[in-house]
Amino acid sequence: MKSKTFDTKKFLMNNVLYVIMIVIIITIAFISKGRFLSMRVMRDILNQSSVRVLVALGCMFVILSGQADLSGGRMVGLAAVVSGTLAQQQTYAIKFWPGLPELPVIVPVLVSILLGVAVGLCNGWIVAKLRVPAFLATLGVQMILFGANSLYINKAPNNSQPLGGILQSFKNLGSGNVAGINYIIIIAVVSAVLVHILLTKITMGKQIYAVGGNPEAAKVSGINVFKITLITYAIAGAFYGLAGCLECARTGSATSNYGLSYELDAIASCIVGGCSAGGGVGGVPGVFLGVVIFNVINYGLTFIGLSSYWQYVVKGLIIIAAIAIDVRKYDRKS
Amino acid sequence: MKSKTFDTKKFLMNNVLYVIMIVIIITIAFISKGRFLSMRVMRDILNQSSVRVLVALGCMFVILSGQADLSGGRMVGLAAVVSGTLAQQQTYAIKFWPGLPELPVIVPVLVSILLGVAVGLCNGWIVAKLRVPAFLATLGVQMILFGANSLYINKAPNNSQPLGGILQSFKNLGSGNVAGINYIIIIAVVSAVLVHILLTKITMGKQIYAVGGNPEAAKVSGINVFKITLITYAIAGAFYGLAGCLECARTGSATSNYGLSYELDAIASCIVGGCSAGGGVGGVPGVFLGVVIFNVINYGLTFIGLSSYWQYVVKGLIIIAAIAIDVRKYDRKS
Amino acid sequence: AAKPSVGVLWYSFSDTFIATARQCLLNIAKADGTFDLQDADSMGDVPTQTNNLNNMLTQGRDYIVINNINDNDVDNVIQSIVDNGCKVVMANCSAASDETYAANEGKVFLVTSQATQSGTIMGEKLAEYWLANPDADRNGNGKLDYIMLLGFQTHYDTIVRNEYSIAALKEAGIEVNNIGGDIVCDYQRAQAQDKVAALLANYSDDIDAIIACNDDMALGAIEALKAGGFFGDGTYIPVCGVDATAAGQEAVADGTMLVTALNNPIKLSQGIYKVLKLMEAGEEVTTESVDIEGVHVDGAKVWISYIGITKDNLEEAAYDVNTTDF
Amino acid sequence: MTNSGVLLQMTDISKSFPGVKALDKVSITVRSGTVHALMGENGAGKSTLMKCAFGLYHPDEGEIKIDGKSVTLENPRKAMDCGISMIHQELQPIRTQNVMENIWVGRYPYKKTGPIHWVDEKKMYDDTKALLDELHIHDIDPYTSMGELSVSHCQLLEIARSVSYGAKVIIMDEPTSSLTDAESELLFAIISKLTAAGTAIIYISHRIEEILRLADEVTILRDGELVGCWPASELDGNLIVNRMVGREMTTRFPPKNRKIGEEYLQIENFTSADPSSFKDVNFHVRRGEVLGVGGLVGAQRTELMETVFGLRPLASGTIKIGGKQVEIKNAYDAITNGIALLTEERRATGIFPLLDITENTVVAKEAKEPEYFHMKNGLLDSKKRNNETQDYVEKLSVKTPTLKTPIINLSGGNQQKVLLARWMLTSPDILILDEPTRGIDVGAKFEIYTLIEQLVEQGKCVIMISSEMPELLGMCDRIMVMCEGKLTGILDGETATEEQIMLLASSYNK
Ligand SMILES: Nc1ncnc2c1ncn2[C@@H]1O[C@H](COP(=O)(O)OP(=O)(O)OP(=O)(O)O)[C@@H](O)[C@H]1O
Ligand SMILES: Nc1ncnc2c1ncn2[C@@H]1O[C@H](COP(=O)(O)OP(=O)(O)OP(=O)(O)O)[C@@H](O)[C@H]1O
Ligand SMILES: [Mg+2]
Ligand SMILES: [Mg+2]
Repeated sequence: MKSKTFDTKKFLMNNVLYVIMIVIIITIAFISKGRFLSMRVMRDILNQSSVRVLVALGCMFVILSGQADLSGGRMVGLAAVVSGTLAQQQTYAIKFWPGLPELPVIVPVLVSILLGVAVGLCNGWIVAKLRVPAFLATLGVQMILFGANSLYINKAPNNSQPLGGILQSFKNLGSGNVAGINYIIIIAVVSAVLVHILLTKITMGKQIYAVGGNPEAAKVSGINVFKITLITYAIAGAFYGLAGCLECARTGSATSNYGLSYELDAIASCIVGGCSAGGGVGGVPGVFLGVVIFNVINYGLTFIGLSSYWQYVVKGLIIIAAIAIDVRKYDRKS
Repeated sequence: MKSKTFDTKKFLMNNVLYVIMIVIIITIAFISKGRFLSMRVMRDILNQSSVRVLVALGCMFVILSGQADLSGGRMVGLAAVVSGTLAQQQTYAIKFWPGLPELPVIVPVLVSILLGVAVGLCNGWIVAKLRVPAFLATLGVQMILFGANSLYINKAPNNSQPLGGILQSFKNLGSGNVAGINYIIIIAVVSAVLVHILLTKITMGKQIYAVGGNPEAAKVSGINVFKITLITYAIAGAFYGLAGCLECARTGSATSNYGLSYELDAIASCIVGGCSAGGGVGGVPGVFLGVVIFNVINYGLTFIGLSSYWQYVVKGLIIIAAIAIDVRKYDRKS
Repeated sequence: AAKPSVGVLWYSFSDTFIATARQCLLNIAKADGTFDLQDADSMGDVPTQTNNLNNMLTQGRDYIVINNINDNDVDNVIQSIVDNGCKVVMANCSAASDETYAANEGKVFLVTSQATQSGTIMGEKLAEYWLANPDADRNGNGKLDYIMLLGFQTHYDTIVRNEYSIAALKEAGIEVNNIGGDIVCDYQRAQAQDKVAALLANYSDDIDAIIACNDDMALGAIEALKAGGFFGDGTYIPVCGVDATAAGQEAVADGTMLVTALNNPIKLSQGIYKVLKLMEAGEEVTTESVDIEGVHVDGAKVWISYIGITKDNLEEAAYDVNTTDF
Repeated sequence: MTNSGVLLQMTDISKSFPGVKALDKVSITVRSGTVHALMGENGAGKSTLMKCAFGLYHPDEGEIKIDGKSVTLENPRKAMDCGISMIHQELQPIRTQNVMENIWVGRYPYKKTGPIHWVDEKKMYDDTKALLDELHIHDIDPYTSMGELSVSHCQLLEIARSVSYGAKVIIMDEPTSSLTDAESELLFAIISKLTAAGTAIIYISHRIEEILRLADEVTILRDGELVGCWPASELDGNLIVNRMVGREMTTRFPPKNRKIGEEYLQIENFTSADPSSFKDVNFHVRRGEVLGVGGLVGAQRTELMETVFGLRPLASGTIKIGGKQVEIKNAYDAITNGIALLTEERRATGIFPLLDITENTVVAKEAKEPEYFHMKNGLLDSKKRNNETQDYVEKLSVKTPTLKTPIINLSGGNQQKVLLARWMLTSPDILILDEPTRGIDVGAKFEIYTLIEQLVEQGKCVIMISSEMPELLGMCDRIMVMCEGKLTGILDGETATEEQIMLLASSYNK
């Protein structure tokens, strides 16, 4: 019986945010005289959410384990640039690696992910082994990544130009679709489902929650907190890498500025989606919803032609209001 | 005897960061063949640290009370623009408020501070009353501030132009000096001393630590946690406002982009300076040192002509290394 | 019937030049009333531009004005817009390939200044100054020792201003020497001020010139120079900027800025609007039909000239943002 | 004594913290099938020694042997692998997870497909159910979120968890300090079952009756040094106490000299805003009186007192102090009306972990009377703050290296004393104590009782929630007993018996 009460509560909680999202959608639909309610808009929004979902999923691991990660955005940028340089046409005038043959699409994808994992392991190691507070550690790594990316893209003959001449096969990854559903939407949804399974059905997932919920208790229960920290950062890195690679594929270009402040959006989406900044609380459905809400707002406000300056104001107000309403439901329950 | 051991530890702790800073300075001095060790460099660094010290002091209040504040940078930007529009010459071609007489310097300063306090109270109210997690609340406010600032500076006849025609009297505030010491350095140092007194010698300061240390226990002990939260955000806002106004005076201009990501630098300085991200730990000397270290690095690396891209990498590495060494000193003792 | 609708994608509202052009275009469109015009901010970010473009296309706009920053995927970007049934004005950006214009005749136009000119103007004026003032070589090493203040690393304008200013100096037979490497100041005044202060403390006697990729950074450099004791007693270091903002013009007037390259935002807006009108009316776009001073049309490309603003031609820098003429 | 059946042997263990030598060449030998009591005053080093045995601390010197083999315990995992489990004195559960996840944390039952370990929720549920049934803990659902449980339930589950490892040696660091008598009995039954099966228990407690009842051997520490190890049969309560404190201690309670005055605090028709909590409670306390509050877990004693103190919302009811009705909406109102509340959950609502002893002591006084510690210029008078803190540190014999030590570095009992000092400093008229002697050693208990005695002699009121019957009977003038949110009776302290209290405490149970 108790377990039932709990689920209702959880269900209600998710509901509040859904209700808010529906209200936003209806409002925008109303202003746009209904044009907002189309399949195409929905697809656009999911499309634009895809990369952000991946970044947020990665970020969520770190948040669940009770840490912070500011390196996400710059990692996306680095992965975008690196994968871009590995996916250029032979014929492109200022090909980054002139000698390189045309590689199969999987190569830049894998390289991005592995790069992300490597950077994630560094993050985890600095936090867990060197015991640098996560905020500073990942801020430092953020700077290093940006610097490295800037130096990399500055290499002759490219000289800091945005990358061009991206292979069509690689771009297809970002813009192609099967049965009308874009690959990147599929990738994001499949990732979300896998992460959901990992977190709820696999022992490691539970350990992540335990470490985030109370690291001391986790430690005395024999959980290897160091290992879990490494793993969460590594998984996060993998997602950032994948996201960066897809961002390049989607836009057909990359610059060192890609991914700028994606990490803040990701953290915000996680918290909107019910993650506790202190760790141990949260899950995939909430985070997914959080990302989509942000993208609905972004897309919707542009859709109705609200000027960018006003968008900031309205977006800020919506976020605050939504969460202020969202936290209210705890009241009724206790 | 026992109390002595403890103080040594504390002393040592501060020392580690000082030692690191001195090592950095010596390295830079060595590379620059000694030219780095001049009064002029010291003055420059303090000068450039001044505004950042103010932002970090404000931010510290919020961190000590166990919350977070991402609105700092954009508040600096808003205050810079608002104070700039109140301090333009009568004769300036596109004067923002054409009808406005030339105001005494104190007016833009006070308006900035009051504006900061008002925004801070909003922050505090959203966090403490609406119970929106501080990260989201202040992120929302950050967006609103930026939007508001963009709308404001876009007003005709200015139309988003960087503000110009700033009164010399106002600019003097930023670049003038007395006995060779710039006003802004004096303002920063006096502020730091006042804050130090407030935190260590005033009941309210102690209560801020208590709230940050354990808000539940603070509540039970009769502390008005709501009030303390409001006050910390308000003080933070006041400092951001002052900082923004001085940033305008110092540079003789302002755009809506002023203050961009100052809040991250401020948080980083606080944590480098020994504040715990969880609240309740930290103090003025550490934070001051933290800001100066950041500025020594920034200034020093430019001084020796290191390219910006490499600067990011080196800065990231220095921060991580410094803190990794800094946390070590706890080991020897326990 | 509903008005034809125009979606405008600007690279960044935080950019002074763009903000001005944007406001002017809004003013003109409002006063004229032919189009239903709305704009969006790419925030200097290709993914954001991509998102906003999709958004506009989904809304079913008739015209897209795009201040494109996805430089190396231009042809695809433009083609995808045309394929969605829109006509395109590329605004203030690098050109697409000739094939793209040829394949979409009458549907795709480019209205832009030649960004490279801004670099060239700075370089030429600096060269002029250098050759006219033998003591401009402050350390007497026979080289022009310069500091280059960059905006955003991969921003097209930054890249070409950096490249072409130096190219113009070399063209004039001047040997150059860079001090401080790539100094990225994100187009911001405070950053430029702090970084130049640091460089001055070390290289005070070596620096011969400062080239900044916009006026804000140039003005920051000037503040730092003033604090470092320059300008007051006749010590002078030439500082070059771009944009001719109001504050920039003041600095040119009081002699602290050598030159600022003006890309007139009003002419850009007027040019864009004129092309839109001509397309809507089904008329041909020619130098004559566009009819804006200093603007010439070359096929699908409408070129606006940069002008170098110095003390001598300050009056040419004046423009009225609130104009509704086109 | 022979070496037969020795499971755990710690020899010459030393361990220092900044400013403290917590252990100085301490040895202990634990045999299979026995209960080995570890005793000592607060701060004697009991928890530290056990943390060394569990791999949480690494001794500076000394040797640990398990089953005769010398081992290095790098971390708790290693200790567990060596067959040691532990109930931690100050550990908080993972509040964000449910009961069964808390019990099986770090070793969730799983099914394997290749390298993937699928959590076996069903097995986890069944195992939890079986474990709780075996231990006769019937009223906890494995799916309940840990955050919703009371302290005592958490403690029961902590016991269940430690048992579930099937360890050879189970360390129990004050397992009963937050249990009521009935629950303690549960634990004792579990212990005899375990010892019968050959498990060794190391048992730390400040409750002498428990020790005498359970222990086979007793090791006593004082100030980080070993006093000695004796078979329990050779000891009695007084001997233990004397060896612990190093001096004679004959009585457990100070002499009473009470002059009970008029009714001072009157609580009328108190009903909680939370429908599942207390309803329609009426009671009063007179000047110079100690009112005890007894009951089982879930009796809502804590909730009632926290409501009186303004921490929880009230649906209806009035408070009168000295005949005048007062409104108490928050702790500040309560404090300024002369009420003080020592809360039950020391970690959650008591200490400021990283702040020092002085700050922890003066905080409530400063909230009540901000000017109290001011110098003439309005700044804080550090000297006065330190002096007054020092007074209490001495009065309550708080064991701390300095006043600047963060309170988290103090032993549990000493933290409690600091909290008591915090409230004494506010010079309250009504002092509400929720399990005040929890985790406090006999010597210190006596000191606390003496303080209570002094307070009531000055005509103050004291309300004491306690789950220790002897304490209720020994200290209180009247004992009010609650059961499931209702006041079921008020007994006279002189004549009441444990049976009477138990009867009232369970009178609403089916
Ligand atoms: N992490 C720590 N840092 C510093 N000092 C510590 C730490 N842990 C314990 N101490 C000190 O070591 C001494 C022994 O503490 P310990 O917790 O072992 O006492 P205890 O016998 O368990 O007391 P109690 O009965 O109050 O639980 C105390 O003086 C305490 O202040
Ligand atoms: N059966 C229960 N289920 C859930 N929560 C409970 C239960 N019993 C108590 N609690 C919670 O535990 C805390 C203390 O509650 P309560 O006042 O009922 O206990 P108590 O009788 O004072 O017990 P103790 O003797 O441990 O102080 C409260 O926060 C209450 O909500
Ligand atoms: Mg030279
Ligand atoms: Mg202990």
